[in-house]
Amino acid sequence: MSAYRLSSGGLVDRSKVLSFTFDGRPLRGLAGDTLASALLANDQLLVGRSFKYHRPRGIVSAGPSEPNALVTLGSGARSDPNTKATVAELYSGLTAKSQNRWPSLGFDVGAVNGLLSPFLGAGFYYKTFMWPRQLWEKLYEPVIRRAAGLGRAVLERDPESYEKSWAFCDLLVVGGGPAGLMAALTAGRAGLRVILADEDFRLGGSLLSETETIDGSPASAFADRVAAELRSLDNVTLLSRTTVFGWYDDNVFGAVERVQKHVAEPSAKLPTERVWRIAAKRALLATGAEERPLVFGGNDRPGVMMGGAIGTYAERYGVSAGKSVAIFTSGSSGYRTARGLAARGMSVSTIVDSRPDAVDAAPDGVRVVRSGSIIDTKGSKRLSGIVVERSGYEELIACDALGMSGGWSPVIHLACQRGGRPVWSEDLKAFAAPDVGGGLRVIGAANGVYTLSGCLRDGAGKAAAIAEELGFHAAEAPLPVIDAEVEPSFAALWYVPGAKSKAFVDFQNDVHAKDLGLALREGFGHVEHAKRYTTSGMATDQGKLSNINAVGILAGMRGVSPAEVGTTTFRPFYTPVSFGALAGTSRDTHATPTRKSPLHEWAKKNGATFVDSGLWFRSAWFPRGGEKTWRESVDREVLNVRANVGICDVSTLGKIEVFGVDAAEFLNRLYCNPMLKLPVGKARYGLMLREDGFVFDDGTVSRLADDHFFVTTTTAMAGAVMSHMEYCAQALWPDLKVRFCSVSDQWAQMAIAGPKARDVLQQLLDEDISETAFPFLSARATALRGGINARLFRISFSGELAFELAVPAGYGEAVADQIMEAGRAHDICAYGVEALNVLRLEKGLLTHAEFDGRVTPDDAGLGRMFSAQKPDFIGKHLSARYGLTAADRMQLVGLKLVDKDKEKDMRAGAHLLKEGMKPSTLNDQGWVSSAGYSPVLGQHIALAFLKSGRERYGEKIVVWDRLRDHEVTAEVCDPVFVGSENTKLKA
Amino acid sequence: MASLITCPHCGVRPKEEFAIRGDASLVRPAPSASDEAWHDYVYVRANPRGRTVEHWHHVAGCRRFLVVERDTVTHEVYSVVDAAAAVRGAER
Amino acid sequence: MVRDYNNRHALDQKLRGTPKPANADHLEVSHWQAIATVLAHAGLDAAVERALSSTPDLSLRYCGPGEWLVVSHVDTPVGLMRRLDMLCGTQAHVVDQSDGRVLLRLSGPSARTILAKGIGVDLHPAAFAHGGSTNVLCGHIAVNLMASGADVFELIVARSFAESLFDDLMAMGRQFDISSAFSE
Amino acid sequence: MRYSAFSIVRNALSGNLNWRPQWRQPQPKSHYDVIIVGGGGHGLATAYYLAKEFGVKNVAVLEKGYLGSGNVGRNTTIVRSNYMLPGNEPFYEFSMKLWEGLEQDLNYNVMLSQRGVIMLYHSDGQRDAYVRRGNAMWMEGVSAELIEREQLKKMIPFLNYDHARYPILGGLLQRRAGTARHDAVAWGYARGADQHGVDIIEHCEVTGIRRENGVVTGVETSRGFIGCGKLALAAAGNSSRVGEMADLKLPLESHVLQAFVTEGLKPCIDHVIVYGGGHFYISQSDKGGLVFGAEIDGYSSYAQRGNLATAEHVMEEGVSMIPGLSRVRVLRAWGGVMDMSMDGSPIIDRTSIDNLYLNCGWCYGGFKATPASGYCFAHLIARNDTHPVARALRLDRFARGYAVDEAGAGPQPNLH
Repeated sequence: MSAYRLSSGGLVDRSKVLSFTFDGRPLRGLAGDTLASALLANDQLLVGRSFKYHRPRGIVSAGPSEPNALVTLGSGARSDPNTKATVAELYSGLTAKSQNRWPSLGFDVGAVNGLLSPFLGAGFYYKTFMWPRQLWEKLYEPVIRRAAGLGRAVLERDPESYEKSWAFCDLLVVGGGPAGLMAALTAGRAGLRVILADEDFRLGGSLLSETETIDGSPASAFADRVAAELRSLDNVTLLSRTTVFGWYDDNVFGAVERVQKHVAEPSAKLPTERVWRIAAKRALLATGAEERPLVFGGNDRPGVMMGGAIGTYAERYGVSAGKSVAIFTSGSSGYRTARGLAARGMSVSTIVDSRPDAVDAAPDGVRVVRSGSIIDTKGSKRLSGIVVERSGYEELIACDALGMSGGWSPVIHLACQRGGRPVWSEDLKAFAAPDVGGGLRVIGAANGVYTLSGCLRDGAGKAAAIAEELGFHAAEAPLPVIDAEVEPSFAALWYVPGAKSKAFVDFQNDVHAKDLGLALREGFGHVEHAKRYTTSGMATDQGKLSNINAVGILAGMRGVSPAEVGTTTFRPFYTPVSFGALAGTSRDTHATPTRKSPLHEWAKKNGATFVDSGLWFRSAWFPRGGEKTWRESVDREVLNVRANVGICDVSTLGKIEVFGVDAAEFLNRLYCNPMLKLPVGKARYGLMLREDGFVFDDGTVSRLADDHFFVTTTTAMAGAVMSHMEYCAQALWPDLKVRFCSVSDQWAQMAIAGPKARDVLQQLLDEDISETAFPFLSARATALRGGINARLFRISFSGELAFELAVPAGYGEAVADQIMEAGRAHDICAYGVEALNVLRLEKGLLTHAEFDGRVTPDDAGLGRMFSAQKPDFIGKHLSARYGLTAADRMQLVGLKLVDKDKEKDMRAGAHLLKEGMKPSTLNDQGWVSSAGYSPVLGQHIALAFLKSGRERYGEKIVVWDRLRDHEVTAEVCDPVFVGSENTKLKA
Repeated sequence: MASLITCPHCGVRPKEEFAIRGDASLVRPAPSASDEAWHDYVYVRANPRGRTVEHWHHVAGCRRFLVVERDTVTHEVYSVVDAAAAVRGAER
Repeated sequence: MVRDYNNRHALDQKLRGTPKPANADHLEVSHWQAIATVLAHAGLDAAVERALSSTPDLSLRYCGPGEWLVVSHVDTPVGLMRRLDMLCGTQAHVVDQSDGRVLLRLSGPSARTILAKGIGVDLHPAAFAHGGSTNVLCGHIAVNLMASGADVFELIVARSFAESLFDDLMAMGRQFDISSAFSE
Repeated sequence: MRYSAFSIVRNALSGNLNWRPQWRQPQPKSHYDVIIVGGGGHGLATAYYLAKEFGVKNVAVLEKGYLGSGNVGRNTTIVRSNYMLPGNEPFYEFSMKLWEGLEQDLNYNVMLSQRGVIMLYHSDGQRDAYVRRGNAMWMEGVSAELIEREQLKKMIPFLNYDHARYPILGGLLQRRAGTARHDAVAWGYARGADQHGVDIIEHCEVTGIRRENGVVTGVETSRGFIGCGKLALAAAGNSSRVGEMADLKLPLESHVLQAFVTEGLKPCIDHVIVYGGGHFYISQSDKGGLVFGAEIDGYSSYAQRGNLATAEHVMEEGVSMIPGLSRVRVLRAWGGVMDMSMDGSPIIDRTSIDNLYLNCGWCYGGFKATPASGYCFAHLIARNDTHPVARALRLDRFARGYAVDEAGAGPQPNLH
């Protein structure tokens, strides 16, 4: 055993030795150690450097409030920077590295900042580095940035996995110390569904470092007994290694469970961390109390620790923090710590008590200095002595560890995360939890109850009351018997006067008492201003140790009570939570769900290249042998559709069945064009507006029966349109008898387009689909030969003779295969969305590239669809506003390149300028929405929005793409490039 | 609110099952109403600090629009009713 | 041309191949069943529900007011539509969803723990009773969930999401060595 | 007291005891020429420019809490002028230019860091939309670059190029854009305004607006009545409440937007990166924390706190864009209450009351707009005339049909 490991005691397993490294040095610890306790046992007290002055810093605490002992665990893609050694569970093979030092922890060049500290006071950077201006970016900021941060994030792909889970319970108990355990036991026995969450890897909280006995045996044995009983209850869930990090509306709590952070080789079956969202009918906060550090000269010297932490290291881990310990206290807790250490055989030399009239009993042989102050400390990388001042006399007392105890603050963070402000309690000399209603109650030390028996009673009592409220009955059970205990008391001591060196308030951010003075002098006396100006409380520990002292010091300087100063706001997260845990499984290709068309496999076997379209994959083009670029494939597909026939998967379009006696009336109010008199068996193109008059979506409406319509939407807007219809039907016109059902997934739908489309399709159907029997815009249910139910529509998005055929999704692939087979003699080809885009572009048909949410029907050249005759429809009234009808609005036009050189192109996103005009926002004439090469026309064409565009056909205009240094001249033309306007929607 | 909403049709549900549409106190004007009435309906919001009614769409549940009456400061929910029922109630 | 059309299941790619033994926690994908949406006419919710729930071989899944998914393991899709039309054709609109929905059955001692990783609804038997059903979000995907047995849950999902949901469920169950297969 | 390296050295040598308050704590006077309601970035900037540029020096800024306690103290500190619409771009570019001279102008280092803002695109359609935006920027003389995938890989190697749900194809970069230290902006303007004689009155809540014969005569406050010649509202987040005191009905909803910061890290992210596969933006502060945010929570709220579901969604997007963020720990989440307007753009205008002026509706854009908002508002107040770059941002644009809808989402505030 090492020099600092006590020869006996502690809840560590002395038979299980664990090897680990710190800064490359091989060390050994024991099962049950934290990294911090193992480091202390190995005489590795110095673990880090502070943020600003790079001062050597040692372990201060034994828990999550640790400001100093931050290390990087692991390496490469498994690095965890800024890990608190005080909560990191030791495992065999752990590697830890110190941070924020160069070249080494022992010798850190950055420590020179300490010498410059008079110039680096709070907020100094706001006052300088302004001249010359150029130097900020080039010199000052890079230097400041290099000094930033503590640990290093490698930003490599994390090989581990994460997950989330929901949990519901009657009672959530946060914290597994005496109060929490007793509460969980009481509620568990009464039959409540209980969840007990505790951040430690061993249940028991303060019981694990308690020197008192319960029912005659060690407190830790009591904890083990309760934990065992809780484990045996089906209605109780124990979540250890689980930190409740946030309290949200409706009594929902966020918690993170470190499932595998304590193993060297994580199992692939388990997540590394799991985030729990716990919906609790009631919750009890049993998070204990935090001992306060004292603010005195040299209080950051390694070896100066929280008194309770020294006790915990001795009692729980069997580690001695020093060979000769001194205590600096403002209350009885320091004496208690001293008694515990002495009982463990450690040498306690002196108790310095700030109070003049304390009556607490010191262990035998320990000197007590009453009315004493520590004004400085000695030593370099470890404490060697303290300078004690009493009645004007100074004395140097040798010691290598100092425990400080400035009283206690209840840990009430969670209770204050939903807007409740902490309440100053003169009794507790601390901020206590506000009354936040019945959902969350505070018990034990978090409630200001500082005796063990009091904590047990508080936990049992409040849990029993909750059981009654929820209709359960908690049987009276005798409370465990504790040996005689004293109610702790202390005097508030925010700042120890007479400091001969820096007296730190916030250790990690290097904020010392004088910084707060400076802040106050400069007008930053409000607690929020002081925090922001000095950065006190903004470090990774969020001021768990420092905030209360900062408040006290500000109060003292301002001559008011801490109540008047108040606190800064408590916000999630109680302790930092990894991105990975909060993201869970949603990452990489699983970031969102993926939707696949029923024709996905069909497209795949036909060689499709896929492209994302929202959640969907859509086939983009179908390359064939010898085609080197996507353009070659797309050109071929387009020409083949125009000359022969093609088949395209359009299953991703939204498909909605609309039923009801008022269905026609409903759709008539929904679309801007008339729908009331659409005949059964007919389809119509429809345009839907938002209430502000701009185009919302377009699609087709087919009437299958008097009271039954079939509506299609664009792929992108399918969900939004369905929601919009539901809104209109439920919230606007609930008296209309209309119902909807999305059948987007039920039907595989394919477009068969091209002059030979009918010849191909007729082979699959007995029904006559000739021009007379099934003219343009016909729509009806039919059946394929072989008996498959189908729906057939004579609609076109390509300007060619075209049908859309829908069959039940499972049959999609087989039917598409048959169409390909039937079409072979007609040179059928599969075409994708790229060819579809060119085909529609040649016809001046629009998509979301045009309908960008700022376009009116008239802008898009569809003004004739706007039915002024209809009494009312969504978007009608506000369409009449001046701005939507002004003559200088941008209108859809076509653009043809003046220079028909095949190599020259236009690109979407370019803007338009009059020839000879200088580019400026004022001179901006419009923009190109879609562009492509038309293999039919043998040139590049584009759709654009141009100011008063329809009056400007024939005008030459500059297509200006400064972003890509590309500029060509085009002629403004009708947007229908192939065929004429009146054939736009016809076959 | 913001964590759980009790849907009158589906029971207690997490926030992510819902899409929020906005102020539920507005009444769509008659077609013949004034420009100002239409402007106010589409563009003006009372935006109260305190009690408010808002349309929440239970997208991943029953797909009903709900009127959620709640407090914009405390986030306390006072009631959740079906939107159609709320309209009919208001008409009566 | 004589047609013989194969119906391809949405999870064909995932599940085709040699069968593997079913573990304690098992995800079974139903290969054949008929599913329809039933939308009651205004005011007839109760009548429709009565008509449907009293019919043998039909399993009713609640979606929302006056809306159910009806599952039949004995009817063909066309047969189910015919039956429903007879049962409630004058009281409700009926829509075939047999090809548009995929039914997955999760069973085993850890079924609740697995589902809790994606579903924000209390699945404790006291809160979500045997026979209960509802639309719910599982991860990012909307599904209809039914407690169809003591430790058995059925999920009905839109076909296009089926692969994603399947992958999610398998990931959620990996801790318990979940297995998967088409039902016989 | 002028700030400089020299002043720091001189003060250090005298124990840093001679620094003076950066702004006074005056008692309110009975009357001011102009009262500005709201001691956030915009209100303070307005006061500063009123006094400095427009010679209106008898000005008070009334703040109900502590100075800078609103959104200037809780945002993701991004400064940029990469807008698309002609109603927005000139305004935000005017702001960008003011930012570039702000530190010298204020004699206060607000740590403007022009590290570049890059917005990623993941599809051809998104690229086209960014090209349209980039060209709109160039029309206004603002440089923008289209960075394609291979170049982007060299520039920002740690993005999710190989496993992303939506492939990262490239980005639109504005090099002049970046970040600024948010609190310092409020303090710098406060100090500047104070030096020009403006009274900044903290902890003074406006409880009513007194009107006589159709004009405002002053405000009732928690510290008594204060008279004024002109009243200017700059209380974004609470604009509706303040407006209500003057019977103004506004096209606004208040929404909560969460932002987050991680533990301090050594420099690893050099740009402001905006994800296009969702809505997520991240940068690293000079202190080392990664500062990031995403979309609003979606419901109207005056509570400065968000919900967990949104926070989780934000993390999903972050890890999707930068897989290596997975093990970085998030330190703190906070919520700002914003005015979401009906078209996603702000409002700077007169009102139906002659001497009442309105500045609101900043949506996601408030911080970056601070200098231009202050300047244009001061221009409007002092001259009763809209500044040229703010002409599209008038209140009557909705009634007239000239919404400035950058997102194309229509009149539903939570979609902007």
